[in-house]
Amino acid sequence: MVTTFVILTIVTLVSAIAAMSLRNLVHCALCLVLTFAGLAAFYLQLNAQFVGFAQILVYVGAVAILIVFAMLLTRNVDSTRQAILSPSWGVGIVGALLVFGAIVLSILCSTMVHRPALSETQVTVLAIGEQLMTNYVLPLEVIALLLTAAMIGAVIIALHEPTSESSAVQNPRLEPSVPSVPNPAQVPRTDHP
Amino acid sequence: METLEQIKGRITAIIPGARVDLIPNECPSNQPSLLIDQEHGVRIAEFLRDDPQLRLDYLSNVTGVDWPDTIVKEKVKVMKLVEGVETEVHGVVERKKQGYLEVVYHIYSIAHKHGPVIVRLRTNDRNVAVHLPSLTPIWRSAEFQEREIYDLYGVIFDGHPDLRRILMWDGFEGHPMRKDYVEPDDYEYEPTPHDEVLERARSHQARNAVL
Amino acid sequence: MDQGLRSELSKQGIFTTTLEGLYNWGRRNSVWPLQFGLACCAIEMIATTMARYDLARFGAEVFRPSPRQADLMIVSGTVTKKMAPQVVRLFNQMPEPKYVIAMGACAISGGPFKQGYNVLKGIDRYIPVDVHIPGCPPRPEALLHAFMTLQRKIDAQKLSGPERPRHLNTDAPSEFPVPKFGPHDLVPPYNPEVWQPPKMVRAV
Amino acid sequence: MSDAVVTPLEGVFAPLQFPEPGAPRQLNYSVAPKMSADGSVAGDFLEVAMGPQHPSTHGVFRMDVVLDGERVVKLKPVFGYLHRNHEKIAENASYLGSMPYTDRLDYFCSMTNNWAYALSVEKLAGLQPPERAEYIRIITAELTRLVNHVCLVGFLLQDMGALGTPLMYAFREREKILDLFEALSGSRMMCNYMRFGGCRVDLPAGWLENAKQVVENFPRFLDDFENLLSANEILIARTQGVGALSAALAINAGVTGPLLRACGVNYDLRKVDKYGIYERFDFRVPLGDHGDVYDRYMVRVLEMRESLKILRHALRDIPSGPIMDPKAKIRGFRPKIGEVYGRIEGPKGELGFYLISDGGPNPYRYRVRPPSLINLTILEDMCLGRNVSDVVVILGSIDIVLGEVDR
Amino acid sequence: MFEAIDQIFVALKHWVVGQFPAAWQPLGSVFLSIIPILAVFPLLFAITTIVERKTLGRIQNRLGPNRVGPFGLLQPVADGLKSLTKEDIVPYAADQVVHFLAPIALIVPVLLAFSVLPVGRNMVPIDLDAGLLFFFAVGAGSELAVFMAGWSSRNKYSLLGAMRAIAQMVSYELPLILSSVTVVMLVGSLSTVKIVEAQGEAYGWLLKWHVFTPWGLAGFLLFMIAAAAESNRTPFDIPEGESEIIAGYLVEYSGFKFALFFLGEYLGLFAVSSLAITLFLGGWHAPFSFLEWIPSYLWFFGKLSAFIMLFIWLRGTLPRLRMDQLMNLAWKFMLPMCLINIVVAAMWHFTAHWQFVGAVLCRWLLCGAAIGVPYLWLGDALFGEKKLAKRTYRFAD
Amino acid sequence: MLGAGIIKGMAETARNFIGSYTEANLLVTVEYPEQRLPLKESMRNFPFLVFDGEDWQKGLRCVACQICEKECPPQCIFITKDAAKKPDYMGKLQFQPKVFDIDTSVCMSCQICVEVCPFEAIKMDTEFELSTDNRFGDLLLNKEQLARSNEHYHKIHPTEATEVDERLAGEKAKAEAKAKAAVAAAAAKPVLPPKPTAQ
Amino acid sequence: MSVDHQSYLFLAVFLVVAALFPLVPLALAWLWARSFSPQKRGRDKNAIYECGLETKGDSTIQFRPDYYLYGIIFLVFDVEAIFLLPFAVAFTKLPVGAFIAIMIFLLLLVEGLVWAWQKGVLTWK
Amino acid sequence: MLPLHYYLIVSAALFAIGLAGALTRRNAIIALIGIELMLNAANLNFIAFWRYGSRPEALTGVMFVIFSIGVAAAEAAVGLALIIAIYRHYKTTNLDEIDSLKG
Repeated sequence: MVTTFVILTIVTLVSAIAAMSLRNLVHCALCLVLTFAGLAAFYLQLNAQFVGFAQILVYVGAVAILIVFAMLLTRNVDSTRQAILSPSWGVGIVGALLVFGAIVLSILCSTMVHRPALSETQVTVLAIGEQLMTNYVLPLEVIALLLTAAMIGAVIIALHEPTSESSAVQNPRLEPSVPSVPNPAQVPRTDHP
Repeated sequence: METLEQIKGRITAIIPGARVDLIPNECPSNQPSLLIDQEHGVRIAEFLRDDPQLRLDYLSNVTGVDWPDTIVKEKVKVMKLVEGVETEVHGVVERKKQGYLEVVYHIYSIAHKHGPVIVRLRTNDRNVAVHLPSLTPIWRSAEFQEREIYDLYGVIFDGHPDLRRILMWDGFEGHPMRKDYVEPDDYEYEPTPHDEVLERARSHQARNAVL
Repeated sequence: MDQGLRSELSKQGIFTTTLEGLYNWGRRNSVWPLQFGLACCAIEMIATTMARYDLARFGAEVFRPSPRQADLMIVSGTVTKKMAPQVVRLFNQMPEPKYVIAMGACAISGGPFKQGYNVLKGIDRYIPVDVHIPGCPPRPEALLHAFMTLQRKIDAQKLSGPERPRHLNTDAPSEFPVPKFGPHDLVPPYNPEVWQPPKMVRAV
Repeated sequence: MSDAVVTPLEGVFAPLQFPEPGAPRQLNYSVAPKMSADGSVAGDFLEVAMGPQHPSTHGVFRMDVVLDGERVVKLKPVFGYLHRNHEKIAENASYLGSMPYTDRLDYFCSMTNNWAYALSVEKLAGLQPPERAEYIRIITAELTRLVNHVCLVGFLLQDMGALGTPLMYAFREREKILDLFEALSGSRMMCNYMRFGGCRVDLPAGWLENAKQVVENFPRFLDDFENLLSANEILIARTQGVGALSAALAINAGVTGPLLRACGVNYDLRKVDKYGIYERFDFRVPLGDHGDVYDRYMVRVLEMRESLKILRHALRDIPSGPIMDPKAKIRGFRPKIGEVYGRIEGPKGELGFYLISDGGPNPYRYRVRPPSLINLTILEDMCLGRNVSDVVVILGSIDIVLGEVDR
Repeated sequence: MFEAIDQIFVALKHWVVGQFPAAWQPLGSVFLSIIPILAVFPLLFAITTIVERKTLGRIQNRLGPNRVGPFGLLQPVADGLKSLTKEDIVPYAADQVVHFLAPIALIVPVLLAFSVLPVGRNMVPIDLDAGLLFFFAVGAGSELAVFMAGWSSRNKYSLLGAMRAIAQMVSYELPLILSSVTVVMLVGSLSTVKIVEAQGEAYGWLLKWHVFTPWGLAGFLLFMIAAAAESNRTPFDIPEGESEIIAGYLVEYSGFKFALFFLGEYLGLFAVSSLAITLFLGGWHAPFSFLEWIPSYLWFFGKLSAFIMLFIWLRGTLPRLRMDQLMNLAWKFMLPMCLINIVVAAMWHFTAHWQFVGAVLCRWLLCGAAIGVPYLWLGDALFGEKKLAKRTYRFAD
Repeated sequence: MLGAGIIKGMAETARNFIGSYTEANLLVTVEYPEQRLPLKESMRNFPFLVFDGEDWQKGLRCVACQICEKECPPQCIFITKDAAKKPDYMGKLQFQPKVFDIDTSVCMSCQICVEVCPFEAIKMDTEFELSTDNRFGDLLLNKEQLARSNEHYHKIHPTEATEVDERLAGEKAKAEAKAKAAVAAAAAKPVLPPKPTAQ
Repeated sequence: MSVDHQSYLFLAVFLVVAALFPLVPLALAWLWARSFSPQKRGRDKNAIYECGLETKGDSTIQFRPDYYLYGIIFLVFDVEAIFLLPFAVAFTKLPVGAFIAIMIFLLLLVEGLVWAWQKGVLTWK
Repeated sequence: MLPLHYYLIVSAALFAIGLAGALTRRNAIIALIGIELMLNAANLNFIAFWRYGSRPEALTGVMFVIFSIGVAAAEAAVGLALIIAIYRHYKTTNLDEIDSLKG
């Protein structure tokens, strides 16, 4: 149990650090995938099977893909030359460490840490479904609204408004050298000197 | 279809200053052609295409032809200083006849289903004045064929939208279809060599050895 | 040489022979050609893969479009000087072990077009050819015959020793220099390491 | 296609429209990327070289494509990778010596190439092939057309990713016709069969019966072929509306052959020039209305059916008699000074030979008018704004053979 | 007797596990479940390659490989040996690590997907409560592997192929999930074992396979189309579209890595086919109750072989779709159809209590109309304003 | 309806699949090394030199006139004349080739050498299994490798060979008749020798 | 040990074995290359393949936003599937009201889909 | 069963890593990934607390995480869309540059 936990912790945290510190963006994304997978494993270990697999399905299957798309869409031309960290990186690191310290301190000081685990309950998908459709119907509808709104919003933001230039692409050069002039058979060209 | 004489007459009537010559063809094929001048080339081509009686809307074939400089021997009397005395001597003068590059257009009409009308354009010489008007703006089918003639013969077509080498690579020098083009000598070895090839190969190998 | 060493060597020999047999058998029966046609012979090459001749019987119908997955380059047709660098580069980009069949007169020697200024007089000036098929174009059966010739050649290859083929030899070059375009000709006109014609003495 | 509506054709084509005379060709690159000084493309575009080794460029053809995503914004055909100096070699060879080289121009259609060359030389030298030879020429030429079209359809489907099944069926039938050619000329592809003033050898015994059998069986194969393809939704979706070409542009760009007829222009040299003895045969010229890839495909399929009609007729009527013009001679052939342009309707379009004779044993100028090359002129126009998958299909529908494009 | 033959492998496994010391029994059981997967499905891959080549040959009127070993059956062995000894080229410009990891990243999730597929009665490696979700979750991993392969090669074609692949797999994953939701609705479980068991009841002599219902039939067809697209099979082999982008994301792969991609793709095909069998075709159940004596695993692999043959047949017949058509099909046809199919499945459930005469026919008509009308409508609208049609041609004399 | 055409196409491939087991004309593969298609009588690949009789050196029909060398479009024939002459089939003394090489790596099988040869000495072989890894050794054929007997010619092109034999026999008979007539004429009135026939 | 933990043990072991499964032949291939057939690199050999030409231009190019738009819609529907699956499992045990609730849920999302369809987002350009 | 604080500390570490990344990296996408990590760390907390809570059968933690995943997905979609829109405008994803370019 502990071994599993340690392995998972190492995988998750190391890949998380890598995801935050690697220079190559796509490497970051791939490490992030590993982090997500590690988290999913934690969920499984905590007997939340459905959440674990949902985590993989959504984060690995969709969010990671979206991040990768975004990375390929925004080419960082000079990422190899520039520093990857912002000038105020020291402040950030220190801040993060402070936060980490504070949380750990409070965890260790709290009484909860010694709370024993309860008996292993089977969380079936059926139970989740029943809960979802009874107690959580309102949040469900709200989340649908949120997702729809997010989708529409994101699409509007990301949608490249077709400018006049790119709208002309539809059928560009099919007739370029043959502009429509009246049939020369009917209009004899005698006006030329 | 009208005869070439009629076409020639109409061209010279409509386009002032245009010079059109009739080039006869005696062989059984009987395909005479019109030699048109460079300045009015495009205008004449346009006339041929748009004239309602001709409507030569379809340019089928564009050919480059190389007519190298020829040496015409003529017997002339020349005054020459022979031993201090100027005397009249019968001599043979080799007069150089200026060669030229020629481009031949075979034009048909799809609308009237007649043709061909054969039109020729000639450059002034083979080295410098190798410019001819491009007929690509009139008939797009000339685009690749004129590029090919530029590549293989070295005719520069003014007004061509994209005059680059087409068959040979970009760094290639010379125009290989010209009659005087010397091919790179890579017959160093042949199992069935003819004598002259063998001779050439020997010199080539010697040159390679030096290099 | 003492007895033990000899028996050890013979044991190794048996092992090597089995391995060599297996290796050659595998290579021989799974020759994937590069999907690459040059000229007229390419059509006969395609005809060879088609129903009547069916190159697939030999397990060789897997024409791979990428050189990375191909074993055999069938130089099927005239190699022009403009094309030669590309052919050599494609050959270089194929992983070892790789073989070349020069199909047809043009690929071997320039063939009927050898008098042309833009025609390479044989692809073996730049890359080593394993099997030559004369003919213009060779019949599909001739290509099948050449394929079997190639299989026999693979069968005879040694896994070790001085006679081992190029790809097993560390000292052999990894690739063949790609010729450059010169003003009239390719530079260099041939690769002397590959192209070593015998001196032809004509008794006239 | 049995249910094709046959409508009488009155106006041959829509009124033609021409560019403003004298104006340089309008190259509408408004969609194209800006070029920097060194010729490279500026901006976020992908420059891809498709070819010279590419599965669907039908040989060593290259298209320098600039892509925006997958959409083509610029396409430059690059060829010459098979420039074998055919014209130069022919200018140094005897008239007869060039005949086997014409086989290697368009290596699917050696018979029609032979015929075009022989026809030109015959015009130049005033030779007249005897009637039997004319029949043989028509039979072989139409068989060639079948071979070419059926293979083209196979390759087109190959380009669409059909994994070779249509191509296999096409080659299955091609082999039967090649057997005929081999029995006749001794070689499967490079027939070298026609001679100035006739044909090289007479038909061998039993050839006509074999040919009749092949021709009789061919319609059944075509039916099967069309069952496999013509109604296939994927094929229709991939081809209809793709690479459409207007009649005016097609004529102006010198497009010939099935491509031109797919645009609705009735121009078939077999009808227009009436070369050979095509006048005697009753056949129709199928015409498309949209000029897209599907029309090109269908026009070819329908043309095959018309060719079969000609073949049936010719195989029935072929007379006996000599096969060579008695005036013709094999060695020492020197036509008079002059020039000629002869052309025939090859399977790919107008195949012409332009010859200048200076009275010597070899032509002074020998020029091939390659239909494939000229049909390529409008490749870019058809491909711009479409995606990569369409490019290969459009290229496939043009039906190029690099031996002919580059010569 | 039949029962014993049916359970022979299960009994064997239990017997072997019993031989282990008690502490090692769980692990032994795990390995005894893994080994068959690793043995059977790669072997099936090898057999499939030769069968595919021979079948395609027959479709194309030729023989196919027949010279290596008896009937050419050793052909895959030769191919494998060759791949193993082939040089492995990694371009200098490539991202070496990702390039190396990509084939492994493809194989691992695909293999994992087999853990929830029941191949026979009591023959499932693990029976997860969220088994179906697990299957889709690991399936998502293969998308990333394809992207890794294409991106790391630094090749333009492979990048194009990778983008095509992701777009395609992403688009077809939704129909895949949504078409199986219908089954889940009526079975009431995500467990693959329960889904198979639910199809074991019989109506007379016909079993209650889901494909024998209107929503099941529609769902099955939708699932099959999505499955073909997910596993990059013709007519959806766009990411590798040989004639367009050489070999797509595989362009720069040589040697055994290339073989691994091939293996991964075929294993993916087996996995989705198996899932289709599990969801719609009764899993390891026989179609008729009187045929239940045939061992269940034979039924399963028989169905799988039929699926493989179907895919080969499709591959031998159809040309490839274009990218925009592919996307249109996914988003404008498959996705709405799947959503409608969910409603139809609900209708089927809500009408289950109908008892009157001809109730079955009424249910069929109702559900059939509910799925058929949108099919015709969406299918017609699929090609947008440019209606595709058979054309007529003019002839000039 | 969407999908109908696809089903039609699949029926067609299924028919071919099943047909490849049941119908002979739908499995067209010829398993080459074991099975072979009969070669067409007119098939041509590379030229060979015909000789009459048993001894190839004596019976070689070639008279080294070098017409084929000149006419060969790819110039793959190389001939040098031997100073020594040998009698041809009519007994007339003719030149013979000292070297007669054909480079099959260049030959384009166009058959023009055969067409232009006035002596029926060079004909086309049907052998095509010539692939080799020895480019210079095996592909350049010399006189000895090229020589094939007239029987071989008869075997591969029976109709053509018979015609050729008949023609040659006719010419020989004609020449003999002429010679006989000349002899007779000479015997009758020995004035002028007969003009050499221009052949 | 519970059923689930046995399953997770299986998954963990299988994960390792599945990773080893491709690695073993790759290692074999590497061993073969080491002992017999040396890996030889070359400038051209290890260059990027581009139809036989030297590759030019950048291959890490910016892609069109279309991919991203599809990605967004996919993400949203993927999340929807997460909610749909538990519903589906419980479907037979739920009242009709729950079905109506999920229909509203679906309709909201379908509305987004229809909007995107109308907007032309689903049209591949 | 492991004690609860193990998971909490892992979660805290993950949160800190995400925070550090979000604060220090110049690239907007990486910053977004950092935020994503922080969200996930919170999810881990939810699950852990639920698992060690008094009424695991109430499924509150699971529900929370499921909805949180939905919200995170929406956030990622909009966030990345914003980055793309910004990139299209400023041709950079560098946060500092965007900062200095605005206006």
